[in-house]
Amino acid sequence: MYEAIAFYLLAAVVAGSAFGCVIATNIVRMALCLLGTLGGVALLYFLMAANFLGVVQLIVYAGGTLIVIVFGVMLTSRAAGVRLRPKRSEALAGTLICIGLLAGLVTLLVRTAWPAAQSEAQAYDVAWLGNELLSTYLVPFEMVSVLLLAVMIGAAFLAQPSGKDKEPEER
Amino acid sequence: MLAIGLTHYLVLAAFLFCCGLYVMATKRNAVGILIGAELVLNAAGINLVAFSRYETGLADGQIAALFIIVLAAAEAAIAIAIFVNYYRLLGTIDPDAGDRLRG
Amino acid sequence: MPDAPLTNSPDSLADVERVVPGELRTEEMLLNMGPQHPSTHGVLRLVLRTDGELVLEAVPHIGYLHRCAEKIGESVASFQFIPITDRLDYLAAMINNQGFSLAVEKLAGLEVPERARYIRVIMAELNRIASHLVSFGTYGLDMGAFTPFLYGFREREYILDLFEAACGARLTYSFITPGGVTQDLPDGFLDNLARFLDYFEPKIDEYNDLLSFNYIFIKRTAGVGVISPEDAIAYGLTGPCLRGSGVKWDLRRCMPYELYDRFDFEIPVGVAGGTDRIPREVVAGDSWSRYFVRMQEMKQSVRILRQCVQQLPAGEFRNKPKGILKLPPKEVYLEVEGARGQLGFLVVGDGKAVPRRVKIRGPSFCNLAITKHVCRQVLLADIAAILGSIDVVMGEVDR
Amino acid sequence: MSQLEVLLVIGVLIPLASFVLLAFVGARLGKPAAGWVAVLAIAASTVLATMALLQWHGMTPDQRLAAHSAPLVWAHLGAVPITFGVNLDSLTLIMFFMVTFVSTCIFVFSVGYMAGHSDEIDGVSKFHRFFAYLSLFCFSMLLLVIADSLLLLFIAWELVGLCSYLLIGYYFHKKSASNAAIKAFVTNRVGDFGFIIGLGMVFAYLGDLSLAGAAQAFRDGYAQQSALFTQHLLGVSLATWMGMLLFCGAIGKSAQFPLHVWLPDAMEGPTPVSALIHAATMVAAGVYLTARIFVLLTPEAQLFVAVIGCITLSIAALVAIVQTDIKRVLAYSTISQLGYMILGMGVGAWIAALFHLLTHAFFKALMFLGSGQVIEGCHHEQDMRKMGGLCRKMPVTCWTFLVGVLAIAGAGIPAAHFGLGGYFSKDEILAVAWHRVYGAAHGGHVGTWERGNVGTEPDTRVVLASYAQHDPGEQVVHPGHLNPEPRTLNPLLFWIPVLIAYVTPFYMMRCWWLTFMGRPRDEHVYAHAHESKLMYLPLVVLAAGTLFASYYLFRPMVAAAAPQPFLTWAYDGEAAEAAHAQGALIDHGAHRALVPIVGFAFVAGFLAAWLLYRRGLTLAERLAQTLRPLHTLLVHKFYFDELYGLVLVGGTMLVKAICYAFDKYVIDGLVNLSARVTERVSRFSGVVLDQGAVDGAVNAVGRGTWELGGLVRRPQVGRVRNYILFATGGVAVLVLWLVLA
Amino acid sequence: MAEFTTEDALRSRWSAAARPRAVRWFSGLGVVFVLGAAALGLLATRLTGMSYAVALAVAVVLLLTGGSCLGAAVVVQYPRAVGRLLQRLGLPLFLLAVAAIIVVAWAPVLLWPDKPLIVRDVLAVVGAVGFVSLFASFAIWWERKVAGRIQSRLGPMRVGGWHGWAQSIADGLKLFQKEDILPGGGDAVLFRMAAYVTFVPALSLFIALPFSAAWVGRDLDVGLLLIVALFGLGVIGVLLGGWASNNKWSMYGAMREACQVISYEIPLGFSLLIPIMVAGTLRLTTIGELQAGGFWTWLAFRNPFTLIAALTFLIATLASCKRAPFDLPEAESELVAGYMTEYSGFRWALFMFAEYAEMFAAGALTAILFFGAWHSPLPAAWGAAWATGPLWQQALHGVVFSGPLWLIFKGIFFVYVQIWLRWTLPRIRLDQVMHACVQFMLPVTMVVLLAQTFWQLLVPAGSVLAVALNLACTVLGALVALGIASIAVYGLRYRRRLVGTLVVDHLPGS
Repeated sequence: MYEAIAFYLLAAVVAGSAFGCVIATNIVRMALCLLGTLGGVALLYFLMAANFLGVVQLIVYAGGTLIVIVFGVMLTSRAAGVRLRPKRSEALAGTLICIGLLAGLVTLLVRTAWPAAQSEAQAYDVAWLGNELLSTYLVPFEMVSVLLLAVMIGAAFLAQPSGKDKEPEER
Repeated sequence: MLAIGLTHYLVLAAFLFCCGLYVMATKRNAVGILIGAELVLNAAGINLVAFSRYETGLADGQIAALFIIVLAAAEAAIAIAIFVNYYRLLGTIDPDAGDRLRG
Repeated sequence: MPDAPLTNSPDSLADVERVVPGELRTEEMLLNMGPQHPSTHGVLRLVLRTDGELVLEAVPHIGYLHRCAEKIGESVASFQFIPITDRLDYLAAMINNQGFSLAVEKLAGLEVPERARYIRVIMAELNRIASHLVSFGTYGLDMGAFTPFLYGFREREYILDLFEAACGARLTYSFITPGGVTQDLPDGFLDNLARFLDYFEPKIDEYNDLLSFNYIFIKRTAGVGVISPEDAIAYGLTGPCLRGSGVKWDLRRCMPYELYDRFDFEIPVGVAGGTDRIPREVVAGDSWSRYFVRMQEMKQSVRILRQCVQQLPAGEFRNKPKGILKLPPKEVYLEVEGARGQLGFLVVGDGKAVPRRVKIRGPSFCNLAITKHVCRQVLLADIAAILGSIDVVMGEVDR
Repeated sequence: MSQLEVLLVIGVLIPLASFVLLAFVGARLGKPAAGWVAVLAIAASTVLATMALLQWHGMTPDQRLAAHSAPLVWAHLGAVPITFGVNLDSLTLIMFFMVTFVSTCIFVFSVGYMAGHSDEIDGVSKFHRFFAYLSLFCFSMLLLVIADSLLLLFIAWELVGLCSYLLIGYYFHKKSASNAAIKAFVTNRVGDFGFIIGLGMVFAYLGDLSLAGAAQAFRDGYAQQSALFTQHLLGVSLATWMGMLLFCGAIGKSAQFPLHVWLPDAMEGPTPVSALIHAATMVAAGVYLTARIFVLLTPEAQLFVAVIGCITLSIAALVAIVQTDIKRVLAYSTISQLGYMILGMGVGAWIAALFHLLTHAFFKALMFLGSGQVIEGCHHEQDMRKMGGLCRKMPVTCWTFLVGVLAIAGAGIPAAHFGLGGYFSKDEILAVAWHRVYGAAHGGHVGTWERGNVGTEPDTRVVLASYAQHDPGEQVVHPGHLNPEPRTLNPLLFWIPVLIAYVTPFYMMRCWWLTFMGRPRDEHVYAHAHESKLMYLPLVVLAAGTLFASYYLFRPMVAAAAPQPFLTWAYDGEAAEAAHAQGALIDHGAHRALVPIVGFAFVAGFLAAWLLYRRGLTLAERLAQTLRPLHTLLVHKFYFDELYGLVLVGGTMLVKAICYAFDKYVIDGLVNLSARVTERVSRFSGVVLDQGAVDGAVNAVGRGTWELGGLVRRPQVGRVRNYILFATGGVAVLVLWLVLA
Repeated sequence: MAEFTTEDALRSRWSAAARPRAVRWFSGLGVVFVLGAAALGLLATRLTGMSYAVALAVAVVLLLTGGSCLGAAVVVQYPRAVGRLLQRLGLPLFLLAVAAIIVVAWAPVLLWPDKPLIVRDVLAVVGAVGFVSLFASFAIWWERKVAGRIQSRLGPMRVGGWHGWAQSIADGLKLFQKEDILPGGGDAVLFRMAAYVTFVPALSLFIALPFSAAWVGRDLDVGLLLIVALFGLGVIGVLLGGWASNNKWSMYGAMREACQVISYEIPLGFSLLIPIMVAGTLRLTTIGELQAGGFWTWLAFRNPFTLIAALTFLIATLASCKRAPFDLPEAESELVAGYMTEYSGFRWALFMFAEYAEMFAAGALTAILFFGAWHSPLPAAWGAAWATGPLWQQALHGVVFSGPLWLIFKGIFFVYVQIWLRWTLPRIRLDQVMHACVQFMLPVTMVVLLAQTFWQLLVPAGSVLAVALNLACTVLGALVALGIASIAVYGLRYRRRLVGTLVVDHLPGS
């Protein structure tokens, strides 16, 4: 029962924040709502006994990615002041389509007979996960690291000021 | 309803997914679209972990979700860098304004 | 947000908003620093054009503390103007009193007894120390070190106690007056003064260890806000700001007034780092040099004071003019070396007790002028460092 | 991997290496050097391809079989392995050779062509970028050719699409070029959407994405009457749907009927790009795909293919008649020829279609390069009405171009079995079509042979599939020929192509004549026309290729690779040849019947064009005046662009309009209604009522027209978010259909 | 000068109109909560079948909330009476409250360890709230005292009697009563939310922070990472708050905070990896128990690299907690008050609470990872007999050998170090902060990480080299500790001489 309570609570938080993202017109508020979603999803991971994943979600997603996003919002904040509302037609079409999609998906999901839940969750130990990561999934792991390197270089390259701009003097 | 199963998570993820899609499709701020993408990725993450928890019992779901998180971070970094440049060039971050294909 | 008032201000920064095509117009921002801001030391207002943390330009706006001191000087008798001078550089009121008194004396041809001259020097140098202590303390505060501030104020408290003993006031003394000083020194003053000097002199070294040679402090101030000697002279800088740039110019030595030619003291100037105890990072004319000149000047003041204590003669403390002091129709301009630079008084008499014209050259006002020149392409935190090292008192800037 | 495979894989990777090199250090290499790097790379690939081809040629069937090796397993999707391997058969090799050879010619041409262009954007030359893109394109195309699984094929497919986008939009500072690039990309996405759904069906129902495995599973599924064949959607079996959806990819890429609109616009790209991508190779990818999925087609799906091809070839040929832009004429002729190929696939002329593909690649590349030469020589004048008489200024171009014209027109000596490539390929397609329409009635010989004598080459796909499941030595037992009764086709499928076979020589001759013959119509253009050596060398090589790449060189190679179809037959396969030899299948009756029907079509076409255009344009213009409605229709390309503007973009806007109308007329209307009722009661006046009603109607009509005009006017470019919305909408529809089905 | 009393501190800041409304709201809410708690306690288990433990937990939370609301109502209504009461009965009441909160929070956790985790969680949250509020009050008071002493002042002396102990309580009450000011043109919702977004993570990390092997809300296998993650989350609140304030200074503060915290998370993470590598786990209790064998087994003294890692960790936590010399986000001489410029009253207090909670968490984490966790310098094995003896022996064991008191002591010690640094050092400039991170911290931590890796690969545990370096580090650490202690003793002994006060005689008033 605790699991149920916790799930519904968290689901409310996650869904509520996601919906907040949908209805928010202010981009910073959207970021705040995203924080709610990310945090809620992290706790859902905890609920699914995926502790490590929950923590990584908090560190990387909420603590890193989100801050990068908020940073981006603020760097472009003068434009953010101008409310860019979607056209009514777009909003309406989007609503209809998304509701349709959701209805379809939910119907499908509910209709499908999933296997009964495993009675006892396997202990997703961090050590076990680490071993898997460095044995079975070593290649993707390494590829991701290479990708991150590329991203680091790429982001630095993209974000560097063009040659014309003056750099602050080195002290 | 009290026994939480796979369906619950999947439905939640579906909702999240649709919200993300809506955000991506309607927000006229590039960062907003990025936020929508994050929602969609989170939905995928929930699905992966839920399947790994309730169906396979293997690490694959979690590992995939882990990679999603990491890749989302990379994606956001690059995207924000692009947006900042975009903003510098065009003075707006309305993605619709970027249909000229030239700097 | 500062954008709105800017357009109305007399020296509008309208051109600041100018956009250079192709440049990043998006990240520049106008920032209003003051008139209420912790590190502007009063009601100075700086308008900063910033690009992120980088300050591209800083324009000082003044006038928030204007009290018509000069106009008052033309409507009251010269004696009555002394309390007004207290309120110019309120951290070194004695020197203000002294400057105005000297000008009036020169105009009226008033003789001053020798004891009074010694007392004047004692008060001026004590007040110089007090003022530099405040400067030292607040500079630490500007750099984020709170503790030196309280140390400085603790020491200043002793000086204020001495002033209180001498004249009954702790800030606005009106002690020095044309013809001498208002009262003779109380009993035991010299003993207390000597004890204070004994106590205080080693403290200066302690403060140097605490703040001046602190690695972070050096990093924050050395090489920041460098003013070349040429610029310093061109902008009319005086006092520690001028000497910090390495120009050996001190009125007490170069154009001695009162009894300063009798004392043995040195004029500290800013030098490039690497020699003696001066840190490597220091450049002559940077914030650290200006700050450190003050620290050294306190030592020299102690030296002068010790000589005063030894030499103080007995005698009259005041040559009181008989009746009302009439100012002859002449014009006198006289400068003294204040705590912040050369404090000048122009007094024009027309045969009455009330001067026809009083004009004051406030050193802070002239020193502040260089802000716009120095605060260019510096970081936001450097603004505090530069402003603190220039050490303005707004009472003197606006008068 | 076997030696052959290694050769091919290296041949694929060299352009990739060239791309990487150019992408990173291309800017430093500078203007001609970067181009020569790319040329070297592709030339190396050509050498490898030639070596491979020769080696393959010298191999016995057993050796050929032994040259296959097991594919690499890339990942497991569930229990299904995703494999990457080389699909080794004659078709692969000949395609590989064709792509590399034609590319080499075009690359060389490009060096000359692009060197003369000022292409600096913001002070940086894009020269190296062009060759980087070209190299990437070659890599993608070659990967596509050797792919042995649908997934790998799809990856290469998308890469090709990307390159096409990049190259069409090469002059992206030109609004029209960037629009064209986006148009091409988006249009292709529409097709690819179907393709990927088809892929999903393959995965879901056949459980194997490798070509061989899928084919095998398809056979097994039919034998066991699996869901694919028993379930129907809209009265059509899932198997047919699957084939049609897969074919959607080909529709997009090969510019077939509903999605052909992008190809003429794609002429905004540099001319070598048009030659390489939009004539010789990329558009051929669609036909190649159809050939590869041929074994997965049901008769119904095949009919669908045939109909699409038939519509395309006729529309394009008709439009080509009135085009004045030399490149557009070539573009429409390309579409038309592609239509022939697709029709060939549809009627079962597998070998003929591919044969036509190969010959077409040569002569179309030749003609595009020729047009590039003309355009370059005339200082970027593309309008044929301003040319004329250029033969004297650029003779090599003129005569090589004529070779291409002859080839496309199908010039040859009927009944003597002599002619250019186009003669044989087109003739054969038409022959099969004739046979499918009338042959059964005449002879009724269809499907009477044994499967034992099918093909000269062991069906490697089947063998490969057996690697996965059986011991290598074990022979797979085929279910046999299960659908021996092909239906008789509608005669239109024969007669329309025949008709168009007359139109083709007409417009090609018109093009050639207007450009090179007659009197110069624009002195300025004529005075400056010139020819450059670096550029006409490739022309000569290609012209030679066109002349020699004929029936006897290419067709056997293609024929050797003919699949063993199963629900459908390749009516011109080796089996057919064998049967033919016995007088069983396509008897000489078909060919004989064709001689009077189309044998002299090219003569007729040429003659008509000569008569019409020999005195310049005056006669043609008078004719156009006479047939004004028809002419207008053709000049506007049957109004396809406008229609799409209306339907696709307007579709979205329509939703908006509906909402707007609802808001405006229903909600507001209710409010207004009450007000108006009050008003009516108070005023009690019929005149006001009349005015209101009439004016309202007029305004409504006006507003409607205005809105509609607004919709049509809007270009279909640029809105990323709208694309997301479209995609989401598509998925939503799919999901809802799944739910409701 | 008139005595400044608690009463003065509590003098109401509510406008005449707002005051009765506040009283009504507070008392109404309080009554509702208390009644709800009672109802739940009495009825819920019977009527709804809710389990006893859950009902208890919820009831406790409701009771505490209701109690605070009622208390607030009383304070607003009767500031004078409350002030007088505090003046007289303050200290005993305060201590009683401390004891009550600890008992309420921890007793169930310790008494029923087999209860469902969610009960433990709820109780741990209650305990964390209690502990954080207590600790923040204490630390603010203590900081002011320490600052005063460093600056040769006395610090707060009046409120509450003995050394102004109730100063921060009075301040808290004052802040609680202050009007909630929203900046014009700011985003009101975000402005309000930001304080919570900062406060909640700082609070919730106490769930995973072990005070001893048993005193821990949830002993997670990823506890260390969770705490670090929650550490990083507060930044978002600061960013949002800075943005929502519609003040350029706030914005600067927020941007600085984000820059700094994100940058220093990297050296922080690298430093963390050292104890993780040594212990081979992320479970904090395991890491803690690894250091039970006397102070020479503390991780900081294992080898030179762990020692350096401990120092870099300390520096990185300074930056993460934005304490001097890294206090740029709120640098008062540059940015007025940085991101907190527009905040006042209760929300400002939340930011302060979060800051002090993070400070303690950082200190406690330093202690757990490097300095023996909840163990005294003596080997715990020596007191093994006490640990299982009767209750008084167990208590003695907790005081002498290992127990939560030791961790709190160490945490407070490291907080003290932070306070000490703050009142002695100037502030670094932003570019220097970044350079320090990239050019010093990052290389050092990376080298240390590599070195530690090779150390663990190459140097066996019992080898001569390992033992010798362990010994050397231990001696070094002990010397430093002794040095600090002796300086403290010396300073205490000769404080008058050191300060060198000068009493000027014969002056009016002296």
